[in-house]
Amino acid sequence: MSISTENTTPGQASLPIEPLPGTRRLNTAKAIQEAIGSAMVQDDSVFVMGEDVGSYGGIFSSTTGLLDTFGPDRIIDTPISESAFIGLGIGAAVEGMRPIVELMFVDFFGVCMDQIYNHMAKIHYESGGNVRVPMVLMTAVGGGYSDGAQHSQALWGTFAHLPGMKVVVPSNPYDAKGLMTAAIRSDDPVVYMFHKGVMGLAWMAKNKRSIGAVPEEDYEVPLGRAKVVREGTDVSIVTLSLSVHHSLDVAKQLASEGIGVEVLDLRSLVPLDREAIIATAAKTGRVVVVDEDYQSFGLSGEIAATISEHDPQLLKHFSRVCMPDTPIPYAQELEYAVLPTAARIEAAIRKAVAE
Amino acid sequence: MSISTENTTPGQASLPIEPLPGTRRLNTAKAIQEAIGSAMVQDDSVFVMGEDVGSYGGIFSSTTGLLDTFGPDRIIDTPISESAFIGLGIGAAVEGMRPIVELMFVDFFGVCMDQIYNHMAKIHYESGGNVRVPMVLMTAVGGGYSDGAQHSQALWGTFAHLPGMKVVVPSNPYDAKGLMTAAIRSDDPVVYMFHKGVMGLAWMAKNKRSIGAVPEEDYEVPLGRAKVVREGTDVSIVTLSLSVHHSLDVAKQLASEGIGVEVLDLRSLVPLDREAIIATAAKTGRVVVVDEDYQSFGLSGEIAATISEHDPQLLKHFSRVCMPDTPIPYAQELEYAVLPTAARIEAAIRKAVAE
Amino acid sequence: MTTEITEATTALSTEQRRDLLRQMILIRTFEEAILREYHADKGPGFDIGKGLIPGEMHLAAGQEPVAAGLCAHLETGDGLTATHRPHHLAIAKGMKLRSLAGEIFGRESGLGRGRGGHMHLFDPVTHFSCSGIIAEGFPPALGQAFAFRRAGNNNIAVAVAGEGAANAGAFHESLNLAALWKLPVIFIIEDNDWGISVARSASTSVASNADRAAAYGIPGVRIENNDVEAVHAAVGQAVARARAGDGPSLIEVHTLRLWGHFEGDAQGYRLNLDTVSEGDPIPAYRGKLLDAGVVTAADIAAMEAEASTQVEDAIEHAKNSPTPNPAEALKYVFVEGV
Amino acid sequence: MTTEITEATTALSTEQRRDLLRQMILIRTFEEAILREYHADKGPGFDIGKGLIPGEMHLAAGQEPVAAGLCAHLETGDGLTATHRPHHLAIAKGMKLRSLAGEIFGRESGLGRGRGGHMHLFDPVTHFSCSGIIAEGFPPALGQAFAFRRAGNNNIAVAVAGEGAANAGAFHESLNLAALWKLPVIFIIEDNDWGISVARSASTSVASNADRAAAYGIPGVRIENNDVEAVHAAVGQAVARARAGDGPSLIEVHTLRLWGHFEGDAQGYRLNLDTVSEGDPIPAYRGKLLDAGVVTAADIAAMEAEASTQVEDAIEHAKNSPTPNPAEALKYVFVEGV
Ligand SMILES: Cc1ncc(C[n+]2csc(CCOP(=O)(O)OP(=O)(O)O)c2C)c(N)n1
Ligand SMILES: Cc1ncc(C[n+]2csc(CCOP(=O)(O)OP(=O)(O)O)c2C)c(N)n1
Ligand SMILES: [Mg+2]
Ligand SMILES: [Mg+2]
Repeated sequence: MSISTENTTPGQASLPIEPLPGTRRLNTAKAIQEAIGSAMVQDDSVFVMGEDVGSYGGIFSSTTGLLDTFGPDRIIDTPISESAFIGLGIGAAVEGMRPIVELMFVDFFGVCMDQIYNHMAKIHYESGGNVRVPMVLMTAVGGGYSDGAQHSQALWGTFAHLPGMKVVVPSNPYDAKGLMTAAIRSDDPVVYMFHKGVMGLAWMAKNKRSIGAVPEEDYEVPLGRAKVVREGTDVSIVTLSLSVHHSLDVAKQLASEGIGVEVLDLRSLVPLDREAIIATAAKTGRVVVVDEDYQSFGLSGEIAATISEHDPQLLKHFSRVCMPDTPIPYAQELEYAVLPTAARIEAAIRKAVAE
Repeated sequence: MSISTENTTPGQASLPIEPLPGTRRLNTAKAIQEAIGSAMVQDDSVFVMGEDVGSYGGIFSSTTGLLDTFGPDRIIDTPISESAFIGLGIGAAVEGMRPIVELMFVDFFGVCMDQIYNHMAKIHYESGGNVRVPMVLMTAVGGGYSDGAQHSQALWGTFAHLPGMKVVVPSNPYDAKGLMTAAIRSDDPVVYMFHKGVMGLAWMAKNKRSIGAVPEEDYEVPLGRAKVVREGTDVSIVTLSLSVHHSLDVAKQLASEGIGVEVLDLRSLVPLDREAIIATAAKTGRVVVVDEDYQSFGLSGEIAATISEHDPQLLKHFSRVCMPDTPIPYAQELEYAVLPTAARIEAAIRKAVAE
Repeated sequence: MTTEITEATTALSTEQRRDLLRQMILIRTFEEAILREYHADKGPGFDIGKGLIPGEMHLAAGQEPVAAGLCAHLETGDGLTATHRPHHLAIAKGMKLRSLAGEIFGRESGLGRGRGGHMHLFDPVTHFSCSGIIAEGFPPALGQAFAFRRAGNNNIAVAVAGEGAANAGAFHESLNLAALWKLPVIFIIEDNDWGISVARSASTSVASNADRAAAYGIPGVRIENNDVEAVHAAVGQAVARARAGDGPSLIEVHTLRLWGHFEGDAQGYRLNLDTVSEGDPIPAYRGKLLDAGVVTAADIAAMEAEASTQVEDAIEHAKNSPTPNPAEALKYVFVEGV
Repeated sequence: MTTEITEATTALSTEQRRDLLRQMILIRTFEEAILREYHADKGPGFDIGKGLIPGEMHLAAGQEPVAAGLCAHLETGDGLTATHRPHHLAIAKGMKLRSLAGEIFGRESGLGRGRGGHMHLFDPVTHFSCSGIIAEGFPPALGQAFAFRRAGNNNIAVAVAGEGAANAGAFHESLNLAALWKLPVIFIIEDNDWGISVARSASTSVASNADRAAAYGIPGVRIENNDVEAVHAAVGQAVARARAGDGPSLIEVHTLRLWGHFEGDAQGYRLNLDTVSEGDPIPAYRGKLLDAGVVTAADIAAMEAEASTQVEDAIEHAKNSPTPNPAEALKYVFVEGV
């Protein structure tokens, strides 16, 4: 079995080169703030709206400091009226602005989903291409800190299933900035989902990669390009968001045993980088999907279908380490039994290579 | 290649025996009405609530005649306040009633999804099993009559992805009655999705199987059991709802060419009858999923994952005939280009057996 | 609060009154033509998916006073969001009849190239849009108003919906937010007594939605009589208020759904079906203007002829336009390809 | 309409007043104990996911008058739905402290066997429930009221939420439906001036949510002073109305969020942070009853001691209860196994 080092090789040759070690390091929250701030300086039509995005700076620090720089006309606190203010964003986008609207937790989508999927996502198509909705809907996802069934969900599969919106999910500061810049500049509606656990918040357990090198200048990470964040030849983990880090931890650990684990960070669900998925599947022949979203009828299935459509005989192993189909429990013992933890990932990989 | 006749062999031995030909025939709408009416006679705690379920009888005739029998205290028209009246159903169910609440079109879920997936579906779990929500949420799905992007969706993948609710999708009158009876009697919340095109409505193109034999007495079709509605050994179609009929039509036609098509009607998404899926996949080695819901991140992927997990080498062919990831177009020429029509199914099968 | 907007105070000019009538006649002519075309090929029996115009069809006959009285105050740059029943408002706002008819017929020449259909009209020229989801056209109107104010132009946005929509959550959220931020927006409720088969009294806890304005500290007024001049007067005050930066207003018009909820609706739930047409606002206004000597019978005949010419041209144009290419069904999902 | 409910008219008995104080003290004692336990093991620094009580924690210190004044009128069979900030209401409604504490500590002995947590309390005994989604506890309360009326018992349902919730769509839909169907339900808004960091004035277009009652044709009243007796009086009238079949009422109480929105909230947005505790309603009411000779200092000490005993027993019991078995994480998804 071959072993590779934790690397930064882009999945696609055309990806921007990451900064060299030694450059400035930011946490993911700051990287997002920086992308938004820079876009706002360059483009008057960009504004931010949502609950507690102003003086509070965003419950998960996505907008910290922006109020001071841009004032309350452009960094706007809202009432708890998600349908109204997300719809307001849509109308403003239709009239040429570039709103960034925060839905505080993705778990709240049920009170405003109509604006999102029947309007934000469909107007461009229904208008026969005549009307654009260049809007970013930014939202926090994920669990692991006992926030219970209504505040811990990933739900990216739900958004990705409904057509007309792009869906991006950064796992680290570099991608977070580049994807946000690309999202703001995109003429399509983009749902930007950041995991609380990758933000590098002072008040939440941090993984070591929630702080990383981030160039000061603007750059885009293109929407729809996955990235091989670690190469390996024995088994592929296809994953995204916080789970990338658990996967890398496991990969590193198993390397010492001679198990070569390739880790693909999807970064976008829509567009989905199917070529990158097929490439890693073809390379290792064994795929483990690690997904904090609910297991059934979601991302993990789409990975299987993508590979099966391409070549139903390609794989020797396919398995999933996902949130099982259960409301997310509160008690830590229970929540960590259902989260895609390093332990579950490791067990799956051992099984994959044993088969 | 072996050919079989269009049959009624149950997928599972324990399924109720279907009535013999010659017995009473109803359309699907009447079968649903009958199941509801019978439950209401037997159980005082059952009531129906929704927009236009009273004197109008349900926009798609799911409740025709019930107002006359049960009066306005039990067949209740509501304002256009889906969050309020679905939530009302939840509260009533928590207090021991058995509400049947109609969401007129599934496409409207975005205005009330929070009640559905954060409350109806989660209360039992969050309560540690102490509180039950025995409620049926009944809703119309599907397109094919130029109702545009906001009134033509299937969306069962969206509901099935979110844990805590059962999701059933009948394709014919017999199943419609039996599944409704089982849904009403279930102590779990059940989302009951009927395709407008299988109701047998006077004002909409009918497929010939929208009228069929239905026993007068009560019976249950168990939630979570798929059914082989046609046997074949060359290729399996895994499908549900209206697409079952297009699939059967194609299967019948191709039989004359010696192509044996097995058709599996899933009937439930949650629980999903994974054994039946694996059984048909193992039998033919070729699977075509036909799904009117959006292709990506939905049912078709879950079928692939189910098979791949079981045995990644089982299949020689896997493909999908789904609604592509687009808002559903209005113009008939466009809508029929994206619907899973018989022509698309046929082409997929020919390709499957050619490989 | 609810009396702050008072009924017609300023007299309308002869030309304005003739314009109101002309607008109403044009709308009715269009709706009648669509009615004719829609039913022309639905048989035998009635199959909703059949014919040159398949799908649901919600026509606004009887509600012309709202559209005409409202849009007389609007500029091309003003925004307007409507509902599943949008034609009267689209026409009064100035949408090209050919674009509208083309979309209804699902043609490539349609406003949305046949992708949208009659409930999903998005016109960047007239800043018109609509939604088939009840009350969900309200929030985007706030966004238009927000963008207009930010741009520093004097435009306003108007959101129109039926009385059924006034019980939906988005109504409440939108009115609060608009009032809070003093957005230049006007909310108009078309009370036609019915939400499909559900009577107003079975859906709404108060007799007048204008009373709901108090919940947001904004002016509210109800026009009881489906009279275009009363609508014109009330909207005039609300428009002035909005353009002056004084914030939103709520106006309810008690109007009339002359036909079924959608075509094919037998209206079994409607008791006084035989006498509905007695309330038709067009003969009433025509008579009023005739009596007042504002128009002659010949003027009216000319208006009708002109309307007919325009409408039939649009319908002909639509019918002669190419249907969309099925191979392009996935075009326009995204601006940037996936 | 908004004056239909008037302030305290009937005098409270000595025992009633003592009960109100006792209830408030019990609640505060509980919240202080949770505060202590919550922060006991979050360090070094503050890590929300750490400790015996991980997760968000919204405490209701300062809002005891609402819970005590309201629940004094409620029977065990009455329904009550609350929010993310539910402890005061759960306790006043009669939830067993051991069940509540057990759930907060995520133990198998908890109300929801540790599955729910502090925002998701469902008690079939006291007909109490809550939701972490703003305003979404309102609709289920209608269903409780509906079921009670159908059952022919005299029970009512109460829905409580913060002033932030009064701008959410579900508030509006619920009030309209309850008013329309004259359901035996009471809506209570706890106006603590803040929705996290957003001041009431930045969220709400009217000064009093009681004014919104007019939009539904129901009585509305605002209690300005966080006084438990005023709450008691207003709720008493609303309860009588609901039990008599006269339909819903809306009551807003101007109360006080003594601590942060959730624990860990530095409240940098709150200017008068130093003086917040001056508004504490418990010393105020204690003083009032002392002055009036209703209680002695010894009575109060006894109440505090009793509260402490109960609360510490509950906390001890929780801590000594087994944690849930990870192997049973998927139990209770469905009643009937999948
Ligand atoms: C959220 C939502 N719920 C239900 C419907 C179905 N529906 C379409 S029109 C209608 C009645 C609307 O009544 P009203 O608002 O009074 O408008 P009108 O049809 O009278 O013009 C209903 C219930 C919908 N489109 N959207
Ligand atoms: C629909 C929804 N939006 C946003 C939130 C996030 N959130 C939780 S509490 C809160 C503030 C609530 O304010 P208020 O209703 O006044 O209650 P309070 O916290 O003051 O008791 C917000 C915005 C949520 N839980 N649900
Ligand atoms: Mg109406
Ligand atoms: Mg508050």
